[in-house]
Amino acid sequence: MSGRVLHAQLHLLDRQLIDRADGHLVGKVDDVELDLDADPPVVAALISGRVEIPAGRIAEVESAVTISTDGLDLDYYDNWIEHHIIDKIPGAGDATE
Amino acid sequence: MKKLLGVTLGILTAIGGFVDIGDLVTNALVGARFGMHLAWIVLVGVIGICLYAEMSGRVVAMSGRPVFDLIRERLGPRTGLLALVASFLVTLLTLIAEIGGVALAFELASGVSYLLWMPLAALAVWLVIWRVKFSRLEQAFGLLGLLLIVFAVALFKLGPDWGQLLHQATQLHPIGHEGWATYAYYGIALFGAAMTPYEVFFFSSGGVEEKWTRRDLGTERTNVFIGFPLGGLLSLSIMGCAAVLFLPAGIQVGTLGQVALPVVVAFGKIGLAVVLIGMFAATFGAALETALSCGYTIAQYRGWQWGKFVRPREASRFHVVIIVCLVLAVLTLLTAVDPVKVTEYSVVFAAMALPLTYLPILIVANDPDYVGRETNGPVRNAVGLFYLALLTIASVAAIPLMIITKAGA
Amino acid sequence: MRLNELLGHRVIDADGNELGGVADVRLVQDGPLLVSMQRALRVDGLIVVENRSTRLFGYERHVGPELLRRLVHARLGGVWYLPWHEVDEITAGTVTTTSRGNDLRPLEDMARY
Amino acid sequence: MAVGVLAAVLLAGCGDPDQKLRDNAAQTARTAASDVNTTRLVVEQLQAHRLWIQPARRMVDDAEKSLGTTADSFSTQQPSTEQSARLYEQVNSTLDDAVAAVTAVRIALGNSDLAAAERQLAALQLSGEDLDQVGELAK
Repeated sequence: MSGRVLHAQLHLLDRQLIDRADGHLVGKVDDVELDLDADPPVVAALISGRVEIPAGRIAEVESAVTISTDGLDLDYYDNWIEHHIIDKIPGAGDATE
Repeated sequence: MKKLLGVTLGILTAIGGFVDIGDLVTNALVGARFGMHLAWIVLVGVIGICLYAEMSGRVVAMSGRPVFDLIRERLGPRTGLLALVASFLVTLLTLIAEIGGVALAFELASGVSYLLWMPLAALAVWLVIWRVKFSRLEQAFGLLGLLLIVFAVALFKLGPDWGQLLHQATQLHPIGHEGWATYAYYGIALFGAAMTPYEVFFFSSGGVEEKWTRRDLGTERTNVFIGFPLGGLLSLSIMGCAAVLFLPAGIQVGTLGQVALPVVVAFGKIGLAVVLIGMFAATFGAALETALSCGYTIAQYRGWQWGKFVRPREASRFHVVIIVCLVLAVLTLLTAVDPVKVTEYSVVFAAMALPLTYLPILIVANDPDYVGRETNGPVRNAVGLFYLALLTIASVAAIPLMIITKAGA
Repeated sequence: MRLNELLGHRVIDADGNELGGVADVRLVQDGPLLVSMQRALRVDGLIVVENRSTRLFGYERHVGPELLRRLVHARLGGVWYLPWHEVDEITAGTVTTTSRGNDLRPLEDMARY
Repeated sequence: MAVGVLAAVLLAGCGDPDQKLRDNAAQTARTAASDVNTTRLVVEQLQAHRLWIQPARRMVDDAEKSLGTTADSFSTQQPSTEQSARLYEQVNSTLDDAVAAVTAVRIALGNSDLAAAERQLAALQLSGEDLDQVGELAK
């Protein structure tokens, strides 16, 4: 009956988050929200920076945690820097040669 | 046939990429002051870098996770941050030294002050990182750096008394006016030059850039176990040249020009041309590696998208970190600080930052969750722990020795 | 409750003795993740360490070079598994259990998967 | 002659303030000898047509700067006994000779006057030997 065992701190905390759609790196797991009043108690969400990732978005827990990012604003700062700095430099959107 | 070519290319790149400004300056400096009496440290350092590069390469190939990702994961955000600050500052200091080295090589060739070359060098580094593919930049500068083999040939041409050099190498103690404190201090500097932390950050992040898998394990090991030791031999021949020419003449090495002098004595103008191109390639290649490593460490700690395998705009924070670091490097050098002095300090600080870098690699290389069945065997663990102890001793002793010896004066 | 807050809580047994601190939370994944939505990662119990320490380096699972492992374990003291049904109450800074110290299972005896 | 005076100073006694100055003098001389010998090596390579003038200028410039710093730093010492004063004078004058020779080479190379630089070889050689003597005064 028992399934796979994971340890919250060891396997979740400070792991790399990966976007399931395109494989991009989208942050680190800074904290884990536990719902201890539920029956049974469960992991409710992962916290990365200001963003809360509901547990239902977790796709895989391996050496990194793969999540589905639809509708989550994990790239806020990256996009800000992209639009205000990087995009102004020629060649920002080109693949390297 | 194609495979063989790939392996050969990898080894040659590893040899050329091994030597940077830290190795050039420190080996020449130590050879001039201690002869070959500290040569054994190079051997110890090369074994250490092989060991840890192999472990981090294996972890990357099996799990896809580069070193600084793991450092945060295993040490936690607080100790991880300490490791990040230490490693980042050392890597930035090394970047400053490398860009200074590129500019000094141009100054020697042209007579125009290095202060003018330096912004150009930094701009060129950025352009290459911005536009050129990872594997291409690694190979081009690694292969060009092979020109430094001229030091090994020069050593033969200088016709030293080999028996005496060998005898020096077996006598593990200071000579002449040098005391044990300076001997130990420069031992740590040599150790730091051989095992510089950025080499492992770059190596393991490069594994991700080139999408290593389990099938690349063999190639990765060949590159490490053949390429790095041959790179170490290059280091030793730089030391040997200084030991043969400078030690008897009472010349202490304090400039990049002096580092090149033995090749001039051996081969004249052609030798100088070759050694200057080699120095340029070695320092420019290392400037690329350290600039990238500045970005790798911070981005991997924070979980940001990084790397050259995506377009720059997709890893915008990573590229901004690199640009900021290059600007900082130029600003620091514009204060007319001596790049050779910066190098001398950077290798000692590198030795101080090493234990926090290597502990997480050693732990993860034992964890089946990451490396499956490719965990460390008892021998590798024994040697790994021995080196961890060695690194810790060097790290703790570095600052007191720096104070006692007035930074090796 | 946030994990970082729970880690380091003191653990007090039924007799009022302090057993140690919370070092990790044992989770069990019973089904595939995305499909089971919110219920995939169930809290199964706590890992309690005699000498409170929040970072175990993964050593409670006994991986790593022998010598380093021994050093870490000597520092940690006992490492036990406290099943969730024996947790009585979690208040600010403490976890109270219904069990007694010597009834706890050492974590070593637990299956890894 | 310089050597004779130095030997006399050395034999005359080993008081504590003297010892400190002697240590400093020896260290200074070894550092200075390095720059003088570098300059000599560079000029010798030029003479043998094994080196371009540009890098040679660069190396001699560096040697001159470093030598200047070393000499300035020694001249700020405070000799407190008569023996110290004599050693102080002696070392300062040896350093002055060294600076003069290296500066002469730098000027000669700046004017691309190779012959003038080569004429300094003897002075560099002598200066190097004198500094070596001082360098052996203490560990």
